[in-house]
Amino acid sequence: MNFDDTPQEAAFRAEAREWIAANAPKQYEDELAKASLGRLVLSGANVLDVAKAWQKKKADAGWACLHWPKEYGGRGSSPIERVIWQQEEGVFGKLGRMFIIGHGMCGPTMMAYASEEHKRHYLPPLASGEKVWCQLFSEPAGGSDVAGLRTRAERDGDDWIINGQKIWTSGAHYSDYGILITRTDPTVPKHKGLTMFFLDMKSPGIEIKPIKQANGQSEFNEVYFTDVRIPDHQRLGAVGDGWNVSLTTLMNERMSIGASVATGFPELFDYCNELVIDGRPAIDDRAVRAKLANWAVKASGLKYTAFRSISALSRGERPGPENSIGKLVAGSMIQEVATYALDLQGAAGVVSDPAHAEVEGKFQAMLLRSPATRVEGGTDEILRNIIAERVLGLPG
Amino acid sequence: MNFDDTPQEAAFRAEAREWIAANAPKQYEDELAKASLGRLVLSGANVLDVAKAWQKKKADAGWACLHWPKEYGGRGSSPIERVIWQQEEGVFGKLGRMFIIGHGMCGPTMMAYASEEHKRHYLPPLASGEKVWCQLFSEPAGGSDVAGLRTRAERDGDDWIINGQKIWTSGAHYSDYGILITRTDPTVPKHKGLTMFFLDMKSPGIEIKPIKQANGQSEFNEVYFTDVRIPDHQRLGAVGDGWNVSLTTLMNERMSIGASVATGFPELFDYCNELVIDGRPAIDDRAVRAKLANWAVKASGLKYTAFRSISALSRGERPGPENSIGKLVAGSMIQEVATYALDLQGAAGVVSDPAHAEVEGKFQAMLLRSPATRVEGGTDEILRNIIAERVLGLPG
Amino acid sequence: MNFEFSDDQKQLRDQARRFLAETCPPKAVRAVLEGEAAYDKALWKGLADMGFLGVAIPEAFGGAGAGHLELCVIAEEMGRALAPVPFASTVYLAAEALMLAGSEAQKQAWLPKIASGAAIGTLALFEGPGNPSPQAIKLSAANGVLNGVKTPVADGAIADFAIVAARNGSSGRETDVALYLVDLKAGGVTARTLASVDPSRNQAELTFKDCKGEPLGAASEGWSILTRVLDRAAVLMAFEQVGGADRALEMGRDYALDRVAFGRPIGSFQAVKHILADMYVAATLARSNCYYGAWALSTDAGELPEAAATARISATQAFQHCSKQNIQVHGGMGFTWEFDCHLYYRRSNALALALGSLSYWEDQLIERMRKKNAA
Amino acid sequence: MNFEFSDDQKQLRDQARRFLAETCPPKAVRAVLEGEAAYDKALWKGLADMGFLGVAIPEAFGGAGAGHLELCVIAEEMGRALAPVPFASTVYLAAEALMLAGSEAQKQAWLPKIASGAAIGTLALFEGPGNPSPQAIKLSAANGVLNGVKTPVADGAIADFAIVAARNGSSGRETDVALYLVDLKAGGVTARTLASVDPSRNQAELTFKDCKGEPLGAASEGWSILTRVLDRAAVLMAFEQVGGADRALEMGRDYALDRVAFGRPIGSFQAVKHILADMYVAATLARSNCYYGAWALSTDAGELPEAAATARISATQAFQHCSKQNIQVHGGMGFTWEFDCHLYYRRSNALALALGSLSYWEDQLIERMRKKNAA
Repeated sequence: MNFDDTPQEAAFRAEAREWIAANAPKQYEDELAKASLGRLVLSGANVLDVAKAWQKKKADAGWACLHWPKEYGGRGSSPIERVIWQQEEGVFGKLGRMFIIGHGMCGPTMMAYASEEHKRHYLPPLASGEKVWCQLFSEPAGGSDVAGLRTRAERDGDDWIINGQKIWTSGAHYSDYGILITRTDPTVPKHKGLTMFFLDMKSPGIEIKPIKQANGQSEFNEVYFTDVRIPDHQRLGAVGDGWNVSLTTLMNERMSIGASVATGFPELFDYCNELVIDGRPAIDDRAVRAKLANWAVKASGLKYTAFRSISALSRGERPGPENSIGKLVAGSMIQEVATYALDLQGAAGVVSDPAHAEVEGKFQAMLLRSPATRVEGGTDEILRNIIAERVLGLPG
Repeated sequence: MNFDDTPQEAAFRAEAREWIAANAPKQYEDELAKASLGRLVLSGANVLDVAKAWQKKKADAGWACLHWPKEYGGRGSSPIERVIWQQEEGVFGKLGRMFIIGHGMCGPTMMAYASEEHKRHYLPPLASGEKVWCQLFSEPAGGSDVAGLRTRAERDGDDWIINGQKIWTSGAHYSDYGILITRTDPTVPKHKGLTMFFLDMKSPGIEIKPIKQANGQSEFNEVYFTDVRIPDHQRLGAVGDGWNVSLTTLMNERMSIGASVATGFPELFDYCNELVIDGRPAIDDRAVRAKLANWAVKASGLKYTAFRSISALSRGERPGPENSIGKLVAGSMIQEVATYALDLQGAAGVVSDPAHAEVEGKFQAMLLRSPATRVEGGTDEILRNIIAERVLGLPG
Repeated sequence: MNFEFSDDQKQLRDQARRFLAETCPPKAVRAVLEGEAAYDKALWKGLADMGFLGVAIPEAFGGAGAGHLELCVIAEEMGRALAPVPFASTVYLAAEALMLAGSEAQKQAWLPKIASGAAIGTLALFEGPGNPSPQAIKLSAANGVLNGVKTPVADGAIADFAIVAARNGSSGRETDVALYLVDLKAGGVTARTLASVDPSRNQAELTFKDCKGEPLGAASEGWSILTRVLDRAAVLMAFEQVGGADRALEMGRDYALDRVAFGRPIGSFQAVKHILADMYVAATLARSNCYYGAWALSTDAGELPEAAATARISATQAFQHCSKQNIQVHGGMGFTWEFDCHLYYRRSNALALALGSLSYWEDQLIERMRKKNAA
Repeated sequence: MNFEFSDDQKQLRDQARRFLAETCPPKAVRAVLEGEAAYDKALWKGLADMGFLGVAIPEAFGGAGAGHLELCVIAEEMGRALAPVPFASTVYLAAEALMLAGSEAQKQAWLPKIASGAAIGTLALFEGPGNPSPQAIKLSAANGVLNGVKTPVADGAIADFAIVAARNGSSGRETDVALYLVDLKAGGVTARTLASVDPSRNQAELTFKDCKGEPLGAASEGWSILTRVLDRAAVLMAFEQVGGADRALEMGRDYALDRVAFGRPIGSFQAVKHILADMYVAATLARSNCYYGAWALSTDAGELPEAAATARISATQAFQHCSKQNIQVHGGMGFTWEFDCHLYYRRSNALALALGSLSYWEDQLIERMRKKNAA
């Protein structure tokens, strides 16, 4: 049991570190370091542009989607090299947020089900961030229930004609392509009769409406399909096999989200080290300590659980549903942490204005964004079902 | 909104106080005051005998089962007078624990379903504690599922013949009578085909085996029935109507338990006022205060929720399933309280020996008894279902 | 014992609920939330006309003279409706302070205006992060001239007058704190509105520069008056919080009955049932504690300090829990701007901090119980 | 990075699990629980024969010299099996103290006996209620003669020797605390067994009367040695706790699959599923924290103080949570003496207090993180 790099790993780390030092957008380092859930501001720059530029730069130098095969725009790296890269990329990794769905879900699904020709055509620009992808799964009537999907795909010669509506599509408004699950046969039971496609988000008949969130931001969209045509060669997996295709995708979502999900603890711990309450450092208050200790061991437990998954990966084992715990634990924890941070500020905690609030309103933004973390990519209840059924083997 | 006695109530309180002062078994007052969950010791006396003697004394003077009609051994008091009596009886009320099932469940069921002749015969000695009653509902295969009962009752002339097994019968080993739910018709759906009886616990064919509990005590029993005869006139309610009869009984159980259930908070608060940790009073430790405050408001909330039910009673309203919250909240709370009390003692918290443990091992006894409170009389899960379905109207 | 509101009080509640259902629908709350106005003037006027603003103000001062139980009833309904008006600042804080410590002239000057809706009042206590404490008060008062900054002040940008806690001594004891009544329109005070987690209520920073204030109550008793005002306000706000908690529970329950997933209403899933059951438990415990607080408030009982802290903690927990879990029951839709869930979530977190944080009140409760126990 | 036990270590785990399944079934635990013996002598002998007692003791002192990762593996299995033997006292505390601070002669005198099962050791630290602290140590040492009372001492009534924390100065500083090695069979010490919440492990009060003790380590360094011993023991005990937590989870899972109510296995009810899912989460987080602790322990890393406190807190919470919820999943049967649920419940609560309470370790963790952060 050790954290030591092998010689090869050490060499890889050195190379990565050197390249990052020479090429990362240093001018945004501080703002990225301060970024936390619900708050990422780059003064005088559009986050999207900065993110795309950084991703392209990485791709040109062979640092994008490291674990993907070279021919698809990756580097053919081992899982452990990918982790080393993430460690070295540090705060600049936060720029990758807009690519999580594309790289974490769409890419793997394309790799598993698309034709070789399509893979070589579509994956490299996805890896380089030149093309952004989204996933179109959830529907207004569906919620957590993917099997209850209604969006229809009807065969018409070599094409399929899509009609229906999707919701909670993150980044649809800046996406170039998307993977879409549809119902191709309404006559068979719910889980059957589904089929997966990928499509051009600029196709005629697609209408995208951003959803204004409770915290005022808009990360998600409603997407309406009216007689949208998709050529059959953009089908992913067999007709009627969409459910199985989607399981791969969703598990990848939970893994990617689970791996990257924030707990808010580091921010709270730093804050408590600065904050003075009634003339005493907050960190010396026994009540504060009791709270911090409980969150500290959760945050630590998540960190080392991820390390264990990485070790499993590097031994060639495929991480299973146990990764669901990351988001399950962190989702409610970050909400409690934000609430407590405001509590520590007293009446002043109500102020969210970055110019006047404590630590630029970081925790107020976190509080208002956090309810979504317990829902997006599987609600707490769904995640507990997954653990109970797929890990503990309880009946579905 | 007021706590004031009306003139009649004040008069009643004065009369009760005077009688109790003159007649209560004062010699046990201190030990009763110290008693808490899992621990009731009366030096040099059998609790059962002391309890029966006190109950008989109360009955002779007309202070037993106050809200019951006079002709059945009660006093015909109003609900509010019953509450005033409980307030005045104070710690001596703890002696009534062994009568809770009989007075809280069996009595009301008899009153609702027994013949007038039976009521006049059986209820007065039940009220006076000369006869102790138990309830025979749960079965090994059943658990929380009363509808899945298997104990058979077969008609034989004017009698019914009982075969089967019951479990979790509290006090069966010292009970004279019991109410028993049986299956009289296995051919109809689960909830139908059940019939309720009352029977003499000394009937031939009854075998009682005490269940040794996790904490070493034995409050509950297994009861085996082999060709036990019950005359049909001891049937409660119509044949096949046992399910409805049991609902009345069970709701009474939840009410009586809910009303009397302990939270452990008063004991913990007193303890924290005495305890000194690292040279400082525990009560001044901010971490301790945060814990205490959360339990304090729960204990207070339960107290005043009970007061609201009492007010509803005295307005003639029948308290509903909302009383389920008493046990739901207190059950897990008392376990947390006991665990925390041991935590405050540090390594010494492991010692349970009354001669050497803190406060005579009160909290150690509480810790070991507390797991049962979340199960007996409806598990936490069943109680949440009841609240969701019967109070909030969610589908069953 | 009768631990319940009277039939008259229940009628008042129904009347207030009907009135607010008509005059304060969610879109009225959103109008203020989205910045169309600093508060709902029409609603404020309507509350005055209904006699709700002065329900606990004696008739001699233009009120209805009904009493504090009636005010608790109104407060609960204001919470259910998330009324976007300076009710708490004006009625729980300013009016209570005046009735507790104001001179005859001061009462005559302001209470009738409060009752008629002509004047908005508030309490200027906090000076940045921290808990209420005499030491935290730096704003100075030198022979009635105030200099310093108060932030945040609820409704500070829309208030006509404020009760200001100031330091007019240097003994380091709480007797250094005195209260002043300041006419905010008379100059010397500049207000800046601050963005907050609940924009449906105004929060502001008030800067006092050589500002005249007239003493409210005895100079040395400022802090003890303040403590009593905060306790009284804590009970009233607790009712507002319980009203919000109950409404959030109803919203979740209704959605769970309505929304279908996996072919069943989601309310038929045990996980959802148990979330709602726990919300009900929290709301019920809080309501019962509030009744205790209402009794103590209306009878000015010696138990008020404990009862107020108990109601405050319990109601804060219940509203935060119910508004948070209501979003969870709603799933993704609960996190949309369009659904009203976030209005309750925002308000629950704002009210949790007004009058001082949960941690502060937890500490206060045990300190008060300890003192009583030692006595 | 390889954050996992090696294949050899996994084989050792399987070997230990098989051995304990045979030699330490629940009825062996019950035999001690019900007072038939103070500990399981046959099992103790077997553990020695397997080389488990000396797994981390250097070969030069009669051990296997394998190392602490291997000891962590064994500790987890001892926890799963609730082994009713003085393993923690002897191996985590006494042996670690000797290896850290013992003289060559002391190591030669006792470590081989520990490895062979010939000697049971323990740490005599606590003197009644309270947290570990230099001030709490009153037992006096005047030129090597000890007088005072230690309680509770785990396995105190069956131990052959004890490491005793004593006060041999009056500066009021932690340097007043010195450690002494005491042969408990050499007279001067009387032991009284105390009934405890987990009778499957011995707890005793030790009274020292003019008792000879030989210094262990430098006189002034007693407390700093003790702190390091407690940190090392915390990691090892955390593995024992995680082993217990995992077993409690398995018991609950198996019962939920087996038990039928309302016509379905109770494991098909969402409420039961979610209880078990939360048990799994707690056990998994604790295991991961334990791995971190194992790494720090085996490499003597600078992170050990933090890692030990983290593992200790996390594992204590997980074992208490899982053993408690296992009873809940079992319903009434879980509260019977006959079912094994209470054995785990008792052990989880006993281990939560050994080495100091959860509150103590929580405070330690943040204090250590604060120091590191300030550095």
